[in-house]
Amino acid sequence: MSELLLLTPELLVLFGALLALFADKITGHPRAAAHIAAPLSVVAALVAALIGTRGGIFAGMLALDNVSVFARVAIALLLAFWLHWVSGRGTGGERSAEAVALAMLSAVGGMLMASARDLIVLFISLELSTMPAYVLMGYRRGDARGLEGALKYFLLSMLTSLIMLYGLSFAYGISGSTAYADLGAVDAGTLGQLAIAFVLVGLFAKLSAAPFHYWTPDAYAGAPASSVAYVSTVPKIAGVVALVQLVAAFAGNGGTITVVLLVGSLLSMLVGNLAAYPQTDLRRLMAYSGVAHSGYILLAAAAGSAGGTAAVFYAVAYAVPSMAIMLLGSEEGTALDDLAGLAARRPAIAWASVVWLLSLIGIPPMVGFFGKLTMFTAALDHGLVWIVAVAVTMSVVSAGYYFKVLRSVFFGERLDARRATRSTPAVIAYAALTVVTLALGVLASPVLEFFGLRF
Amino acid sequence: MDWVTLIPLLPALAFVVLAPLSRAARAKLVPLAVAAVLGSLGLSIAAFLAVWPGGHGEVWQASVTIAHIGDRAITLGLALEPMSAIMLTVVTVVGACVQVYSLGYMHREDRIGWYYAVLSLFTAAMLALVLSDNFLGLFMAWEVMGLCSYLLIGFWHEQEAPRLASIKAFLTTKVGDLGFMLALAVVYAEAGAFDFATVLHHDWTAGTATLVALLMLFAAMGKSAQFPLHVWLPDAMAGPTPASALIHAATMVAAGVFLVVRAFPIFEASGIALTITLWVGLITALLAGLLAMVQHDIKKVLAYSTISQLGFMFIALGAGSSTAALYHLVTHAYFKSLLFLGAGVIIHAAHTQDMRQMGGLAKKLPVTSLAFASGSLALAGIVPFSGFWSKDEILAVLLHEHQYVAFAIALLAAFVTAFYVARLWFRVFTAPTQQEDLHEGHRSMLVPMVVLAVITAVIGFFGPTLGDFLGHEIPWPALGTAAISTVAALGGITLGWYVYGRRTSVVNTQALKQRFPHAYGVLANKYYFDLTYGYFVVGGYTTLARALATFDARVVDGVVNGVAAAWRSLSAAGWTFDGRIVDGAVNGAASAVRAAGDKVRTLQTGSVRSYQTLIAGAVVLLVVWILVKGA
Amino acid sequence: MTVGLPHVLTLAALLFGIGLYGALSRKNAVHVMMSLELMANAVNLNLVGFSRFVTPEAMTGQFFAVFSMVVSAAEIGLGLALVIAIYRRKRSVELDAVQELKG
Amino acid sequence: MDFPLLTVIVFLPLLGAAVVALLGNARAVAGRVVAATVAVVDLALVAWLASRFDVDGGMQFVEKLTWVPQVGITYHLAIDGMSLAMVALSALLTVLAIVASWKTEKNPALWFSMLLLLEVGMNGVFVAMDFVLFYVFWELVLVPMYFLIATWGGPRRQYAAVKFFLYTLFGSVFMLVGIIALYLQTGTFNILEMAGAGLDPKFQWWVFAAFFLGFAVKVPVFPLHTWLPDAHVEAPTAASVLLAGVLLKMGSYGFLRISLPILPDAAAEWSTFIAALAAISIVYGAAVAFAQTDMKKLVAYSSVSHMGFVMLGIASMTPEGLNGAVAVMFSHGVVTGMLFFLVGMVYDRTHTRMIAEVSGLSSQVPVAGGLLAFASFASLGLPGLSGFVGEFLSLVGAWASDIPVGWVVLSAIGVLLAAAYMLWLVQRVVLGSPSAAVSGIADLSAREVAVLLPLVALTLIVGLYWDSLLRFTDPAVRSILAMMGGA
Repeated sequence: MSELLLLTPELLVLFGALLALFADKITGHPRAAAHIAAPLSVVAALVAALIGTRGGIFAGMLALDNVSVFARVAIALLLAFWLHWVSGRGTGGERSAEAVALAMLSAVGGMLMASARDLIVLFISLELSTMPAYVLMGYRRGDARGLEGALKYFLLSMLTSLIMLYGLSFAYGISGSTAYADLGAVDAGTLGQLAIAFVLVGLFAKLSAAPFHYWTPDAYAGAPASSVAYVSTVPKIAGVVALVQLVAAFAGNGGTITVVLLVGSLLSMLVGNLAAYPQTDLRRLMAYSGVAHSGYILLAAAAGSAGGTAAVFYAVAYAVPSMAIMLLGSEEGTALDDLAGLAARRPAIAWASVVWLLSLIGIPPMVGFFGKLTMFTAALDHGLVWIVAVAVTMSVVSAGYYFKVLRSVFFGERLDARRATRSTPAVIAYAALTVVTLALGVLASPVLEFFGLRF
Repeated sequence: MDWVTLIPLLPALAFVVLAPLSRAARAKLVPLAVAAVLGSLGLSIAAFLAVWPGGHGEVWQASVTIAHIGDRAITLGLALEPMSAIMLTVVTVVGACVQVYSLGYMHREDRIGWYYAVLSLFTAAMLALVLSDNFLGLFMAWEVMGLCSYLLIGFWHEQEAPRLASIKAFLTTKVGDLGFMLALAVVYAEAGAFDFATVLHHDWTAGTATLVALLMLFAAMGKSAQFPLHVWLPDAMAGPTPASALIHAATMVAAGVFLVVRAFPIFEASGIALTITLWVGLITALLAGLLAMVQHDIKKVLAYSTISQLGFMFIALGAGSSTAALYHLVTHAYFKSLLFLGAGVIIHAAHTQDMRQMGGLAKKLPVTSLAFASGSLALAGIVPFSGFWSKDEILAVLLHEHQYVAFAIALLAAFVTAFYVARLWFRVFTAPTQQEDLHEGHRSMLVPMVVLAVITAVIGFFGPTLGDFLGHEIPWPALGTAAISTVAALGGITLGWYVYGRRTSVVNTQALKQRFPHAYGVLANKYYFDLTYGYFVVGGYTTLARALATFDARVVDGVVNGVAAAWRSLSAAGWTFDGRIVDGAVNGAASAVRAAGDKVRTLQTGSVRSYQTLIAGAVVLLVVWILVKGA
Repeated sequence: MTVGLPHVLTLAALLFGIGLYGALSRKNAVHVMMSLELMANAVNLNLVGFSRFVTPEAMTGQFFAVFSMVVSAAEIGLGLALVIAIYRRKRSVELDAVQELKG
Repeated sequence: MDFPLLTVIVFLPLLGAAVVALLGNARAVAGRVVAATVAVVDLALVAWLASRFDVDGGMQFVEKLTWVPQVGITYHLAIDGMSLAMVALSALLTVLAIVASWKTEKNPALWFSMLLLLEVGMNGVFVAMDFVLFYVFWELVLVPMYFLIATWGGPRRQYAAVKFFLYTLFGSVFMLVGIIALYLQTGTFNILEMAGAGLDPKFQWWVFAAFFLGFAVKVPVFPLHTWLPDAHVEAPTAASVLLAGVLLKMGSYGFLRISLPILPDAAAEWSTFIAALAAISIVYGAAVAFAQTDMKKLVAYSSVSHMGFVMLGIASMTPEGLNGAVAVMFSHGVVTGMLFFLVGMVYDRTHTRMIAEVSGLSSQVPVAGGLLAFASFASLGLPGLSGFVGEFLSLVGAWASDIPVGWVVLSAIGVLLAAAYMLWLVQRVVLGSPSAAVSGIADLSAREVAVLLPLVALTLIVGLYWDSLLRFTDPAVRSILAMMGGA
């Protein structure tokens, strides 16, 4: 029983998810689910942060080390922000309770995945965090495009997760056990390298890194922006942690892994930044931006343990502003013209969007810059000079399309300047996201100290 | 003795007071400027007397450190010693005369206040230059004078001609100033400081000495309008005549000669620089003299005459005697400014600058004629007048240095000088009158002229005393050279009388033109200098600038924008690694056409099956790569 | 000859290949899901094979296979729900009908 | 240092910007006053600091705290003579910019808060002694300048603003790579500790290349200069003044503070190349300026030419050269600031910047005409005015150094070409008879003259008594050269 207590954050979120399903019926208030779930997940995050114990639980199936705890707290917090926003704005359909429940279930999957140290637990938590996402994409009644997106997402990620499972089975076969600790030998033979390659395919698809990113643009374009806000950020953090843990586990001579990671990184950066330019819809733009950022993350992951920690930190640095932008998109409409003239109508949010976009470009003092700084330091330490040069150029290129958003927000003209309805929980969510984007950049050291992260 | 700093300070203060005021207020405060220059005159005479009795060196020196750089300090300072004492008197006397004269000449001008303000600034700068005890201070005063000459030439800036003349003057002298700036850099690199004491006592190797000397010579040629940098002085006549009298006759143009005199030890150390200076002087003296012969504008004649006389000073320097040059500088300052002031009265009376319309002014303007006569005779080099003594001294130095060829050319130049002086005199004063209402200048204009006339007549006798005052002996002219130069002068005058002065011949303006048509053409076009400069230097530079501007806007900017544009089209094209070879991986080169633009977008075909194939393709590639790697 | 690990692995690989081919070539969504299911079972076979020959005493492989079956059951249930929803909207299950989102 | 003076100087405007933004457009008048007081107080603090500044004391008012120990980043502020000159310039120009743009109607709250935010970045860059802190301020400056140009700019402001942002960002990201490479080599982000670290030349060469890209774009050096004319022409007057007055100097300051002391061998290797680029920038900038028809573009290209002298001074690596470089940086800020203010004031009255359409200012508006002539003469380097000091010392320094003579002579010709385009401007704009656009316009108001007077005074003081500036910069330059092992 005692070890189970260590999982209280996950249990809290799970309990919250089940409660949310029925809250509407019980209380009759349309957005009751979110109202209950939001504080719950904040408590979950606090508990996760406060649990001091580190080390393996459930006979090594799970482990709580600094990076995983950091990821679990981040996932819980981001979930809390999202729920706060949903409690303020709702998800546009009347089935927001289900959306809340699905998101929380996916979050539980993510939190487990972050601390998984066993292939079986990894596979199950991966599926647990992905499946609700399929439904989140297409749950809005009568929306053919949403369904289409969801189906594509389903088929493609099922295909890739099966390839990953195939790889996992070989990994188990060769090493004789499913625990990460024993996977060191897998890298030796060609069969082992094949296994690792297949596993990486699954993780690449999870992070929507090229060349396995094809589901992302279509899925995001079809789905409601609020779901995209969640799906494009929280599951990715868990994915990154799993990737980093596996890369460390498969250490071996690291030959294949590094090459695969770097090729994936290069492709993602190029495809992500190139395709984002012509986009006019925020969801597609952010989809490709996600691809580009997973390119940077793969680069960091290929740079040893320091790189891994930096990758996880950067995943959070990417997730926070992206979620904020997508939430704004769902409020104002995701075509760039819908955002036109926002600065005139809602100056506060407009200036907050400046903070988010600049953080994604990597401009100090926002968290994006700090993430990139630590990532590039680790990468350069591993001598990946040319890839860092490409990454650095790409982040300048990315400024190009992020400025397209900024330009329409500030300098676009909008005729029907309808005032959005005021909603305090939504404002709280935005404020929290902006504070994290700013604070985590400048005041990073207390956070790093608390979680004991070393670069 | 610290009151010596007041000498340049008084006119400077006048400028500081006058400049910021409104136009009307300035006009009222004009007497303040005149008072300032008279004050400086008084102090200069006192300073001169303080140094007068013996030729002993520095009487007073004060300097201030304006910068510490590394372990060296850069100082600016003033020093009173024989040479600067003499120059002080010359500048303040001529300056005072010009300022008094301008009261009358410019009184109808509503911007007279600004004229006096700039004149005061100029006088202050010239005095600072003369007193300066180091090359940097000299250079700074030198440039400020360039600014004043720009402002004065372009005084009537509403009209086109003065505007163009002023920018021409500034830029041509600026070309020379580049030489000075580089010379300063070399001096600093070599001697580590700018003040005369350290620089001149530094043991210069022949090479660096030549470099510095030539650079300084180049600067002097720019300022003293020697060939080929002389083009700006004739055009500078577009400015008010008294200003020309002060600047383009007596002081500023002499600054070039003064610089060479100051840096003479370096010139002597280099040797070659002296010969070059000599030949620059010879060429300029002769060619400018010839040009003066064919000018119809009275001020242009005087301008070319100034260039020619400065040529003589360069000859003296080239011949190795800086004292002779200084002596000629002093005498020339007086008689040339006198001639310019005279010309001012003549122009006022005849309402034109063209000599062909003048005539018979001797009777109508008695005082001016007398003063003008004194100046002309001095310029021509007729015996009692100052010009004769200093020019003779130069010829004597040439003989003493056995420069016979140079002596011959100088003599020819002297002959030509006498000729154009005579031409001017007969044309303006004795030719039949063509205008009726000629009236004498106002009293305030005549008094300074008379003063200058007297000085021109008298100063010649003080040659030797000037010599031992400066420490270099100026002997009384030997009978031989005196005779030869007088013969040359008288010859020039008789020829001038023969061509222009005889009562019988009607005033034949075309006299020279018929006799030497071709030569006249060359002279009329001023040896085509202006045309060549105008076409090649100015024209060439403007076309180059325009070409570079378009180059910058189109190519350099284009290249950069091009890269950005190419990137945008490339990015829309979506450089992709497309599994299906048939479809053809898009060529990643930056030249991807926008049609192939949104390849990535077309890649997202929307069909799940194509995505699955792409994924499967990627996995197959991965497997193949591992197997190959493994084998 | 007795059935050894290599035989099991080759069989599983063959099954996986067939499933993959099926997923790529079929037009109908349900057929694609059936081939995906085939691939899932190939993996299960693989797992059980390893469990039998590599770690006979510890049944980890078999646990893995059981969990994998549970997960793919859940996935197929969800997938079919999606396909039905699309069928209700578009009256067709062909994957080519589902091409609206692109670019 | 008990009282964190430098932190207050840097972050006071940030507080001011927040207050002004919160006051909003409704209470713009109050906002304006707050902005002005904050700027003036900041200037006063800088003046007070200058008064207590010990000239030969090297780095002073040091504030050092650990910021992110896990990665070795320290919050380290300090100031020496060179930084003090630049901070003073930035504080002064901000006050003048605020006073000059007192009457903006369009969104004044945002305008003044952007100006103050810009000042935070500018002040911060010159006092940050930790690479990451330096980089944070370096990038921070881009955001307000982007909005200043994009919101209040001319017709092509969007294009110019984005071009400005991307250009500088492109340079600065490579600088970031250089910073990280240095961190990996020396284990710290602190600039002062890195100075004289004796890194191996090959490595130094590459890091110098990365920094060169970042700084050269900002200076700007030919051929990376094409963003400047667009940015200047489209930027509103006050933004142009700060852009030309301070932002350009961050590039050259970077060379002096970072590239020279930390990478001495590479600096020696690159010096001839930089001198060549400098000479070309001088002549190229002057020639293109000569052919311009738009006053602002002419002044913009003149900046390219003047900054060429800065680079020449830096490339010489002699005491005279470096002092000359800092002198040009300071005097160019003052003089070009004056020029841009005047062009702006003329534009407010005649609504045209075309040289052909404006003439005869001196007769119609004598004060404006006179000041424009004064600024032009200072800009072309008339001795006695501050323009001459820096350019002369750079040339003297370049001559004494081992830069090939050809480039030094070419740069000297630049002085003549500067006289050419400046006089040509004065000729057509100030002199002559008043053109249609000019006749009937009113002369400068008291406020406008008040903006220009301090700049005129500074030009004269520095021009006549060089040590008023060099007293501060010479010790700083000497310590940099010492750090370079007297290379």
